[in-house]
Amino acid sequence: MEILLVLGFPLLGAALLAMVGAKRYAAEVSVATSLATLLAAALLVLRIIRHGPMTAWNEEFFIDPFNVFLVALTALVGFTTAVFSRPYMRIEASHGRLTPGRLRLYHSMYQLFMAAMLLALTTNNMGFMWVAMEMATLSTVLLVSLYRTRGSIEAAWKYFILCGVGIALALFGTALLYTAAEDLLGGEGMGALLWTHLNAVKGQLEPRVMGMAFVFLLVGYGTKVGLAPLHNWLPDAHAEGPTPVSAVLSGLLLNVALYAVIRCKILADGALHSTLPGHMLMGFGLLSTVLASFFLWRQRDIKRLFAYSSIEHMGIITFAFGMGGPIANFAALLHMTMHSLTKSAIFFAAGHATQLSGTQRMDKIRGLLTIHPSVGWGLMLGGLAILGMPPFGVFTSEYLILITAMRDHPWATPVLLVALAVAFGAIFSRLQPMVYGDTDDKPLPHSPALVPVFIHLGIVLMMGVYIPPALAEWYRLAAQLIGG
Amino acid sequence: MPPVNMATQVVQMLAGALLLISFAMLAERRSRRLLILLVWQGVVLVTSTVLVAASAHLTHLYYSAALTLLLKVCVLPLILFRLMRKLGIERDNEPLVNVPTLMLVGLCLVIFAFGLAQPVTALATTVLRKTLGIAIAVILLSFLMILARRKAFTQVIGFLSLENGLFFAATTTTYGMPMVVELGMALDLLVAVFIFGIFFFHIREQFDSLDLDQLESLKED
Amino acid sequence: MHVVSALTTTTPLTGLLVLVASWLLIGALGLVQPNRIGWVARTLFPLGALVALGVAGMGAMSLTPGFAAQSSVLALGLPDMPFHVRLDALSGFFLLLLGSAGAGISIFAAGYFRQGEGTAPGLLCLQYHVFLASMALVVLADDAYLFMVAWETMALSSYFLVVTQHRIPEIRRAGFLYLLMAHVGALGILLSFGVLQGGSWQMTFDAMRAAHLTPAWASAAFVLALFGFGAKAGLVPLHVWLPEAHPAAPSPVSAMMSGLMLKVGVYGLLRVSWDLLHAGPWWWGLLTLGLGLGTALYGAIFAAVQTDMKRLLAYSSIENIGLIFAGIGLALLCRSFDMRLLAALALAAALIHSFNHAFFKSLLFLVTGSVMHATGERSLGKLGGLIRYMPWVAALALIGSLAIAGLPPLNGFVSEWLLLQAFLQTPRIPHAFLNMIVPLGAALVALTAALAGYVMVKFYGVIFLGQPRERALENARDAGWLERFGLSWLALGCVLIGVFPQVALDVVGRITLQLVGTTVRRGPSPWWMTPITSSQTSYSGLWLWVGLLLVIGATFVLVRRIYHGRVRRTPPWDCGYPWQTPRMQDSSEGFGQPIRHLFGPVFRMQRELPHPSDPKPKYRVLVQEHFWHQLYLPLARLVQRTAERVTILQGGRLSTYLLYSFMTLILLLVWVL
Amino acid sequence: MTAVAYVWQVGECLLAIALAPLFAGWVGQCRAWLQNRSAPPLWQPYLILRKLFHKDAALATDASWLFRLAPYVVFSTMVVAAAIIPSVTTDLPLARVADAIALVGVFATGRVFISLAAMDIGTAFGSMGARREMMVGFLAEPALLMVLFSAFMTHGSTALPEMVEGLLSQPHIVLHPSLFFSGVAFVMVLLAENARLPVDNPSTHLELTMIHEAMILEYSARHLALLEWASWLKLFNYACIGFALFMPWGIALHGASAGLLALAIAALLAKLVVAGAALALFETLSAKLRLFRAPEFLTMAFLFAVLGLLVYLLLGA
Repeated sequence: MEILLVLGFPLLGAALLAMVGAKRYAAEVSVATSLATLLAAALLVLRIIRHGPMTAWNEEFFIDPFNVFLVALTALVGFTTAVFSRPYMRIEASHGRLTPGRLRLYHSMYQLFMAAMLLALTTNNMGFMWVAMEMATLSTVLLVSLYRTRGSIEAAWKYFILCGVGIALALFGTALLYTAAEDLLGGEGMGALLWTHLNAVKGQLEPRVMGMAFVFLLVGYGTKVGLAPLHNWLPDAHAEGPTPVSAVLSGLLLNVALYAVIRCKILADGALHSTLPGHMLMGFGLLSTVLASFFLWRQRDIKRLFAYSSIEHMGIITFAFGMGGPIANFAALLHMTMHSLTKSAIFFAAGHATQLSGTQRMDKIRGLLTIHPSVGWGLMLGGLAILGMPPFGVFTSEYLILITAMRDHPWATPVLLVALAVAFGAIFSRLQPMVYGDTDDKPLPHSPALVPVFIHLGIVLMMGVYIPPALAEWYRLAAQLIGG
Repeated sequence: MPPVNMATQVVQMLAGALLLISFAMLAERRSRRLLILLVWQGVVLVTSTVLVAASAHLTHLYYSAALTLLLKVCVLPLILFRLMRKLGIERDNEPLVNVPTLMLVGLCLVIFAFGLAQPVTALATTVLRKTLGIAIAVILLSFLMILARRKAFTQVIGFLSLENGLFFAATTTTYGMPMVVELGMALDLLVAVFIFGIFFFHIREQFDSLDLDQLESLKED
Repeated sequence: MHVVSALTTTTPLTGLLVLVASWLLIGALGLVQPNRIGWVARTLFPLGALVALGVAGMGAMSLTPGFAAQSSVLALGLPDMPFHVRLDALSGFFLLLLGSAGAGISIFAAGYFRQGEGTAPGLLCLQYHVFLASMALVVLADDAYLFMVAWETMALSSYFLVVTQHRIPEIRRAGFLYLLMAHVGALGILLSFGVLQGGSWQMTFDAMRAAHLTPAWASAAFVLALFGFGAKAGLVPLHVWLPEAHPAAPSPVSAMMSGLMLKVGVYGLLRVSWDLLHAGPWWWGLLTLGLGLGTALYGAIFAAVQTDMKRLLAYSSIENIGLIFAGIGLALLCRSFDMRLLAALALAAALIHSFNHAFFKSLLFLVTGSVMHATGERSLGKLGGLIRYMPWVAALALIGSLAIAGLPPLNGFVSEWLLLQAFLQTPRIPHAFLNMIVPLGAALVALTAALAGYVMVKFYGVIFLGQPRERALENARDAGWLERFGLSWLALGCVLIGVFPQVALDVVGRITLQLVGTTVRRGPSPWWMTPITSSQTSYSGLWLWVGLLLVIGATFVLVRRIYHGRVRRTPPWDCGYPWQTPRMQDSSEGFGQPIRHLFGPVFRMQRELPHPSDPKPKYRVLVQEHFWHQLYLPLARLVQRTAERVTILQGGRLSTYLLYSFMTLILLLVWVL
Repeated sequence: MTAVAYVWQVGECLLAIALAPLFAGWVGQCRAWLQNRSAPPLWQPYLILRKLFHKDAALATDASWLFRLAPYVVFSTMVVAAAIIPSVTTDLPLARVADAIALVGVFATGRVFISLAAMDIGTAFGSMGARREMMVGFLAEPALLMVLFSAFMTHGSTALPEMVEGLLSQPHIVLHPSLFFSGVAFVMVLLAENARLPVDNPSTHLELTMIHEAMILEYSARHLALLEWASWLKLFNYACIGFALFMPWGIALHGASAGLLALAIAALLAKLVVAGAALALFETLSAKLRLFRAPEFLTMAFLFAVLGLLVYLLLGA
């Protein structure tokens, strides 16, 4: 029931906004929809906490601690982003970068995107998961190309082709999965694609087929996670799309894609009886972290900068999942949460910063503290948080990941530390001059919405020093599910 | 080991045809002919699907065959034809690497694909699974085609032939995906092509050509 | 009053936690009215000073003989690893240091912070008290996680304080360098802890104490810790941030960073090397000793050639940290040969020197603050003669300068005396090579101490004595009463330790008892210090004071008696040169000249000598460090070049990107095959 | 510690205060003889003091309190030093207050104060002299400390009386090779610290080269008297340190009878005579160094001292 609500609200909203999206109150409608989704998600969470994992609608949907916490996270960030994009888009419009028609497209596609992600998270059917991922891709392609500038078109096209091809590979992986499972679960009906069933029999799945399937799924969904060297679409898409979209791309879509990868990894682990999938993930993770941290040094565009930092953090999370084990999984899940909260907060602040100075070039953005202190502090604190500075929660997860790495794979620790240090130098040296110093920019036409920024950072800060036991328990359950 | 009946032999023959077509697409320069080849691919796909359905007595495969016919043979090519005429792009377009090299690489890919599928086909329960190698080969070849072309339009065609390869793999190796899923996939594909269409216009109005060499401004330096 | 009694009834540990919390609360209250100076400065900072006194008191309680270490677990932190806190003699000592020196600094700050200097006062108040609280938490922490959190919070809050005047690019640069180095150091510490827990995946210090490491791993942990804490304490060559960051900050903050934060670094090293690690090979000690002595000499040499008064003090901090590390190294060395008494002596020297440095360095940094407020000048080339306009500050600064120069009978001398005594015992080390090399360390210590004297004469003389080098200096006014009070508090500390060194030695004895298992020999009475045997060595600050004052008094009286006391005021004679200008005085560069001449190769100098036939001759000399140009810049260039290589991956061509994913697919498929 | 000891303690101080000018006068006289000048009377320094104490003090207009305080401090430091050094007897209660290290510290205190006072007026020469004095000091101080250390190594105590007793208690004279190095170093330090040739020349006011005189240029009358007295005391103290370390014979030990003490005084006088003559001879023979050479001279001294220490550590003797 709750699932229906969770999926229904955004779909309805998308349909509604497709009609009224151009009206003045469209943004409020969007916010209301997201709020409703959030409440539904909260209900769902309550139900899971009370009754434990559940399947619904003849097993087409499956909710366990792992995905329900992602559902909650997605709904939350979706809501705050909607809140943020209300004034942001208004300012964009008053800067004359958007027409009402585009706004309509934006609002409806935004809701559709949310629906797609929630579907991908909640479904139990690997096929549907694929469908949902494709849906998310399509909707975001339209969002990225919203401004219709050369840059945005190019970015969207690259995004479309790379992720489209990737997704296609994932589909083939799914087909192989089906092949492997068919003999055990019977081709007729749906059984062979239901994750729960697959998970039940994963031990007997044909290893070679599963290995191949996992490779295709990993490359397919990994493209959307932004794992190097499949990441090339990510910075362009983040930099050229409207900022709220960058926020949800970084904050949510990457998580969802990673979620898909992990679901597949669980199966592959069971089938292959080897650490192969884990090692693949660790390899991707390390490569992404290191490459991204060096990419950071050459950035001039603020949104590109933080896009690369997303790649870096996705790399860290992937590495952690690759290591597996209760602590590493716990840390990875925690890091997912922390990263999406922090990164979206940063993008909110960065978005307003670009509006203040009228450009995304970092050497043009100056003196945020003097012209608009809250934007400045938001950016500074967010930046420090994402760099893993205590007492922010990102440090917590990085700390756990590092000590686990030290125990299980000592050789990897120095690599990670070097990457972290390089990233620190790169981002912080860019951050400081933007926040400090003097400026002659003019204040914004509408007052910016920085409440979301500080809500996110507040949560991150709290998680740094105190993780509520319920939440911790929840993470622990999810970590157990992932196992490895 | 079920007896190798007529249908399966035909299916395997069709699989060969599919492979042939994808090689042809790899070599083909003219967008128009590419499109025709794509249609042929669709036709082969449909027939093979029907045959599989007939041999395995699976009703839902008939539906999916119908769906394929509708989508891959009629609707999509139609859209693409109209787009092509609107945008006036029948001109030649040279691949990034010259054709013989492409052929060579393609050959290696086929060998690789067969090698890859070999263990699976070895313990295949249905004869049809033997075609898995070919399916993989088709997929890799279309991938190669996508990355070897420099026109947006051809990339789309490559993308579609990739989809065909996937579909072929799905039908032959597993008697098709569950119906609902296939519907979803079909829907996605349709939307995708629509969006492609939209994009062609955007690209053209921004870059006044569909040449992908234009789309190289976003990069690190 | 009631609160105080409540605190005293509770155990020191809980009391401390309450006090730390109230620091945070005070900081938060600053945001209530961020711009009302009356509220923030005149009300909150004095409150913070009171809390600091409380902290000092609790720390002192933990140093009383009957005290057993207390520990407790907080309801905060990670689910599996909640925050552990522990109060033992070592942490108590550093809390005492933190509180007693911090109180003085806070009182001074109450009078110092004014309106409209960069960050709003309320925000400053928040950062300031968070800084204090985090330092206290670092000292109290009993598990790696809390330690790291507090440690980085300390770095972060101090960073924000450093960049208070963020409109000045140099200050931003300094802040960046500071936070970067702090972060890198923290990574080192994190690694060290990771090694220390040695297989038991408990990150509490108890588990680390229990863990048994193979020698190789233990050494790895030690070196990592030395790296991390050395980076924070300013050990050469990890010191580069220090001369940039300390001058950049407002003076009370410089005082806290130099006087207190560096000591927290020292605490960290002590905690790891003495408490968490068991006795290690002798080269640990030799390494630390060598680095310490090198750092001390290096800092002293560079301090002597500085022309900015705060930079000079920063380098002098490096020097003192070097001496402290030398003491620790010597103690480690002796521990590895199980020479308890000697280890205790060296350790005591290091600890007392930390305490002294906290007092006189804070005092001097605060003095520079008053001077800057009165004159707006930082460059030694533009100061002079302030003793006439700021008598109070001048007098207190004199005490600080004499103390830091290590002159009897002040406190600086006490610790250096102990350190030298420790070195004198080293020939008894049972190691054919070490017992020849280590005693020579005494020579370096002596040289450093003498150089410190040189530096301090330069510092005090150029700022307070002679003729004002700028007209504007003549309307400089003395500091306000709050500032004077703060300064006097610290000066008093310097004098008292100088008078009753044995008391300090007793206090430190609690720690040596905990870490080494023995204490140095107690003197016959509180005013006699005889650490080894009464026949060999003895020193009595009190009697030296009495003797000196007695003789001065007697001389004064006698001279008065036989002398008629007529005094004439005349212009200075100066060998009869007719006219004198302030520019004819010896400048700070002039004071640097002999050092530059003597230690030429140490510096990287750029000189502009005036041409003989130059109508308006100009002399300029720029002294830089080799480390910067030969270690750090190449490192940065390496990263830069790697980045350039990497960015080729993002070439902008779609086909290439597709090729990447294609190749990845193929490779992975080959892998699973 | 008997009351007698305290009496002798005070007595030794007074003796030092009294004898110091005489020693300076003796050195001056020897120099004059050696340089074929007609010598000033032996008690010339007393006359100088008397003269100075009768003059009116001329203070520079903006001399601060530090300027007026410094002479007293400097003088007192030298007196305290004299109280610590066992020149006549080793039975000194105050010697336990401050050992050899503290002694060096006390000297340093005096130096710092006189340098600060020199900078106070803000004349060109004053500050120049102060800088030079500190330059000499920061090299001479550790050298002296090293000398004392190698003595400590040989005698096992940093308290001077203990050293002396250690040295005297040995039945027969032991030759410590390390002490030779230390001795050379000590002489060099003595020359440098007391503004003697070849580092400085006490008897000129040649502006560009002077060190000590440059610092006290602005002083007059009683302040100058105290400073001069202090400098003579310093020389005396150094001489006594030298005796204590290298030729302690004759110094009375604990509980020595009055006769022995008288003998000790006689011995001290004899040593002073010899030392003064030697000093004068050395000064006459050596030429003034260029100021830039002074640091090298002192570095030599420092290295010699360290060498002495090293030699002791190597040979254990």
